[in-house]
Amino acid sequence: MEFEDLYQEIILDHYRKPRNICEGDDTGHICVKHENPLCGDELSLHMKMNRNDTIKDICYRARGCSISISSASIMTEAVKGLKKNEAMELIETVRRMMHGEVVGDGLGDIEALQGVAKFPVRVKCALLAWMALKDALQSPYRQR
Amino acid sequence: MEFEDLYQEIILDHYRKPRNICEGDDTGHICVKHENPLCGDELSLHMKMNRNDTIKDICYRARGCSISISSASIMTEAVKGLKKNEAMELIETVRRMMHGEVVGDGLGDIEALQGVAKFPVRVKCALLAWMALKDALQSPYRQR
Amino acid sequence: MTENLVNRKEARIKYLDQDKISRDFPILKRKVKGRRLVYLDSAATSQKPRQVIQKISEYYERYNANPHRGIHTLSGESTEAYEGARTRLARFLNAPANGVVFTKNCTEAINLVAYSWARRRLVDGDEILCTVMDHHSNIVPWQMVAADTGVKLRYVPVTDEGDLDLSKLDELVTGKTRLVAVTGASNVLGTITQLESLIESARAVGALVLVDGAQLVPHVPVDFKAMGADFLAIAGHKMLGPTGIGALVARPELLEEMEPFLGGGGMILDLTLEGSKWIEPPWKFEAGTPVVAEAIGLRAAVDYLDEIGMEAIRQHEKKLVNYALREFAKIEDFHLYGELGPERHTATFSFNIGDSRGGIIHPHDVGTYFDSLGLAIRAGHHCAKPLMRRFKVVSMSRASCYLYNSESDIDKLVDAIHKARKFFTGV
Amino acid sequence: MTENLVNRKEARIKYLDQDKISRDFPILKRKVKGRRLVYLDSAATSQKPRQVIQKISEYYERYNANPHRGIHTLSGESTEAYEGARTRLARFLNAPANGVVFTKNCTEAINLVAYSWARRRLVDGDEILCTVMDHHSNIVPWQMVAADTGVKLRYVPVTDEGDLDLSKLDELVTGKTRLVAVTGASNVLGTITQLESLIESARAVGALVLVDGAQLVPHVPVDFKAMGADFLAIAGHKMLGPTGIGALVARPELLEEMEPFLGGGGMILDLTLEGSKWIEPPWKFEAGTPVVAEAIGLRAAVDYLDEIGMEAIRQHEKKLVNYALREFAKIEDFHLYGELGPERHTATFSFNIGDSRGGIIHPHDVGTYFDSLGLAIRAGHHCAKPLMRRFKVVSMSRASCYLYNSESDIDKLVDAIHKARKFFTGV
Ligand SMILES: Cc1ncc(COP(=O)(O)O)c(C=O)c1O
Ligand SMILES: Cc1ncc(COP(=O)(O)O)c(C=O)c1O
Repeated sequence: MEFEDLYQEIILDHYRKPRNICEGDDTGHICVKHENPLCGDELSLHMKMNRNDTIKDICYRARGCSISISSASIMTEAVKGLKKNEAMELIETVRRMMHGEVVGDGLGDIEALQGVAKFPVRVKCALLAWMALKDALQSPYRQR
Repeated sequence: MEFEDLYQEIILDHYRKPRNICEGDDTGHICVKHENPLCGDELSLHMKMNRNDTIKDICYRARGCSISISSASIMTEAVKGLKKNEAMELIETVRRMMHGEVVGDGLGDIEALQGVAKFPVRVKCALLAWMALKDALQSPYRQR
Repeated sequence: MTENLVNRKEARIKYLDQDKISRDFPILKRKVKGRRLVYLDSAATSQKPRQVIQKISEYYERYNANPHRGIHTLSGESTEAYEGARTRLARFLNAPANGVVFTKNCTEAINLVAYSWARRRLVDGDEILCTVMDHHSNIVPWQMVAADTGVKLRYVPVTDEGDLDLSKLDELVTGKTRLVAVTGASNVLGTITQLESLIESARAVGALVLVDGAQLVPHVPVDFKAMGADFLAIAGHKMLGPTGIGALVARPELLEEMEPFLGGGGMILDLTLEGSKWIEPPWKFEAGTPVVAEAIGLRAAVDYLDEIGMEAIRQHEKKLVNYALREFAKIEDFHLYGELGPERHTATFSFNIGDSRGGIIHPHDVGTYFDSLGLAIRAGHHCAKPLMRRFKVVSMSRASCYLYNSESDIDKLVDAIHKARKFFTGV
Repeated sequence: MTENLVNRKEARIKYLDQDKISRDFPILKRKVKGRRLVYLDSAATSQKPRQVIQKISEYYERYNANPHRGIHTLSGESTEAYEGARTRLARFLNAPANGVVFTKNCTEAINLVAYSWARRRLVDGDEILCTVMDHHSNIVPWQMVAADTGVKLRYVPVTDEGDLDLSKLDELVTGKTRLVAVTGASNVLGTITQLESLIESARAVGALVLVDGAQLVPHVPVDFKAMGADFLAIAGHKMLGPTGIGALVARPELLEEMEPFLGGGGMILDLTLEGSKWIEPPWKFEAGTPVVAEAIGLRAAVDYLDEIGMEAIRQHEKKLVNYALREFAKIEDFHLYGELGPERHTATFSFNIGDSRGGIIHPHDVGTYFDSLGLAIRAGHHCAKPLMRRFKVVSMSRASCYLYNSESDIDKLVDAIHKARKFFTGV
């Protein structure tokens, strides 16, 4: 468990200056809320899809630790503009990365999440935003 | 805990040749049964009192270990002819002896029970007959 | 005879390195009453190899911490070790790790099922089938359930040879039977029970099966999945592990459906003043600070057993049974209870010594006398009063062996039997 | 000021020999992330002195045996040691030895009362009074009783200062109240509760009182008889004892009247196929093989605590509280929960560090960061969700001290707080 692997500069940067925080109220067509009662992390994700199944807009509100917040920030940046199936693939890659099954190369800021895999107690934090995204993508309202 | 203190020759002698085993059926006016379900010791005591409150006759039937049987044998020999209050005093002396509170000197065969005090698990065995006697002496039918 | 030949052959290959094993158990160097201890009370609790004792000290000296959700290094290490012990035990028994609940002893494991399953599911008219051979710990919990719910208990009888009498099993296992609670091996007779038939009968009527594995798992290779039981209760301290540890092994689906038993910290997903949500099993059943050092010690015990091999241990015990039965047969006025032979016998022997007047020498006398010779045996009802009544005795003497006992210990036992009779009866 | 002067004076006389104490705890030599461990998680579980670790090894190496009614030497010794531990603990708490039941942790002790007393005695309409400050282990068992019996739970609220709010006690403790279940000290705030008032109120309406002593007994001299509670639950592993041990201390008359909890071997006077008779308490409540090594370890812990003296330990902790409160007060944007001052405070501190944007740095981040500096603290809800809600947070960071912590550990803590803020917020 290496501390520096967890709190990489990129992570801290996203945590200190989180991207894509929702502004205003009705911020998206699809809205999903996830929480982890054990650690108190809470995240609501708002998303708009284009007709051609690509993610048009995505933002979130969160309460949580640096890992869950930066992961949400990184995630929203990474998936904007992706097609649904591309996003689903990415979610799976990140999930496997968190469980130490693959190494995330060439994934930009996402790579910085790699270190979390060595901190089993923090994996859930890192995955919170991604699991919310998965839910959102599978939501029946997706095509609206 | 010294083995030889427990199994003194006198004890073994009473165990091998127990005295005052009841014969026949209706063997006394007072009849008390005591058992110790933990180790399976079982003893029934039959006793006749004289009008002047002395123990006229006493016998027992028992199933148990060498300690409980020899203690019953020793007890019946010791108390025959004693007055009620003398017997009660003796019971108390033996009880205190078993708990290491007094040393039983000049008590004849009873002294041989002294060693039991060092074996806390066996104290109940040694006291079985004496507690039965106490019950018998306190029984309301005593004067018959 | 062929069997014997085969055994002899295997001996050369499989039998245990007794010298090494006795060196591993520090207590076996102990002198009792001036003599080298001969420990024949493993059915009560086993001795512990230094490998186990050291792991426990190491835990306290290096990484003791409360495992629950701690994020500091020590807590991470202790969580890993504690959960690693669970996984290891599961592998040892071929059981799913999320079906392993740690308890403080085997009795608690059985009570967990009595409280969380039986009390919640069974009603007046339902039946639980126990056996006359079972330990109080696998009878009393069901009697308590019966008293509270009106469930009826029935008992499989025991034959003169010390076997479960399954001749009337059809009448005992019926549509009313909801649970069969049976020991895998008797702590008194050493009998290894007919689990296969019992589990098959229970399955046929849709009853669940709880196997009390306290005396089985230490001595016989056990495969939980292959066995087909729903619950298996074990006693860690009887299989070289420390005191304060047992486990309930269960099909995870069953645990999932069950209400929790002990309520408290560590089993809560969310709690408000109005009520609580539980986390998933097995943790749902482990309220409070877990038995961490104990689980770590048990893991070391399992490692030790596995290194020697449960098959080899079983083989060794069969050899002891063979030898002991042969030697016991030579003793006059000697009553051995349970005579099923090595294939159905763990190396646990209960007996009474005749006093040559038609009675017996009281087991407490036998026990104390044996102790004076350095032999540790148990005497009494062995928490199996129904079985005592079955054999019309109040108590028995019991000598129970484990991997660290050898044929020479049996020789000492036999010698002590002769001496005891002479001492107490004078002949 | 006068108070401070007095404290200073006492320092010279009573304060602990910190060097000797730290030498006694092998784990404190441990390096974490390259730095000497600073253990600030004793409220979760305490560390163990070598005196305790050695007694446990010695038990396994010299006289391990099942204590129940054994008549061989080892069993006699283990019985004596196990029962000796009971007597010793009773003396430590000024409680009757036959009122001490050993359990595997504090949670089991509380559940014992919930199952054997509350479930059997309370009915719909009765009330149990808990507090918002209590640990889940002293809430969930009563919630489970409530769900099964219809008993109603009520809760003593908590003030902003972290005290139990007794202003409306008259309305909370009424003729319907049958049990007051309250912690002696908060595992989060460090608050030492107003037991005297609570017990008095309960007495006035004939309700029983259970004190959760998990966080009280390790830190404050406790006299069970003088306290006047009916039940006191304790956690051996939080007072220098091993894992796997707790105890219920109770008035023996109450134990006498209660039904057993776990059924099994060791608590049976007689058993037939139809039912059972129990032996007397406390053994009636200790079914199965007891937690022997654990009780022996706890005894060594109690010896250790007594040698130092609980008064001296309390004094030491007051000094730490004084010092810590003074240092914490200097930190900006820092939220300490519970501010009752040293007389009502154990050396347990829960806090949150502001992130200078109006939020807080998540305790899990704080915990992980502190760990990188060698400081072991706990982060989360501390099994006290109602209390978290009361303070409108989801989690807190907690640093909890014990006799082996010194003012320099507080300095390191304060330093780490500053560093953490800088690290996470960049300012
Ligand atoms: C106040 C309080 N009560 C009860 C408990 C539960 O104790 P245990 O973990 O020994 O069951 C704890 C500790 O976790 C506690 O702090
Ligand atoms: C067959 C059997 N079942 C259950 C038990 C109870 O196990 P424990 O003492 O671990 O609760 C024992 C041992 O005493 C046993 O021999």
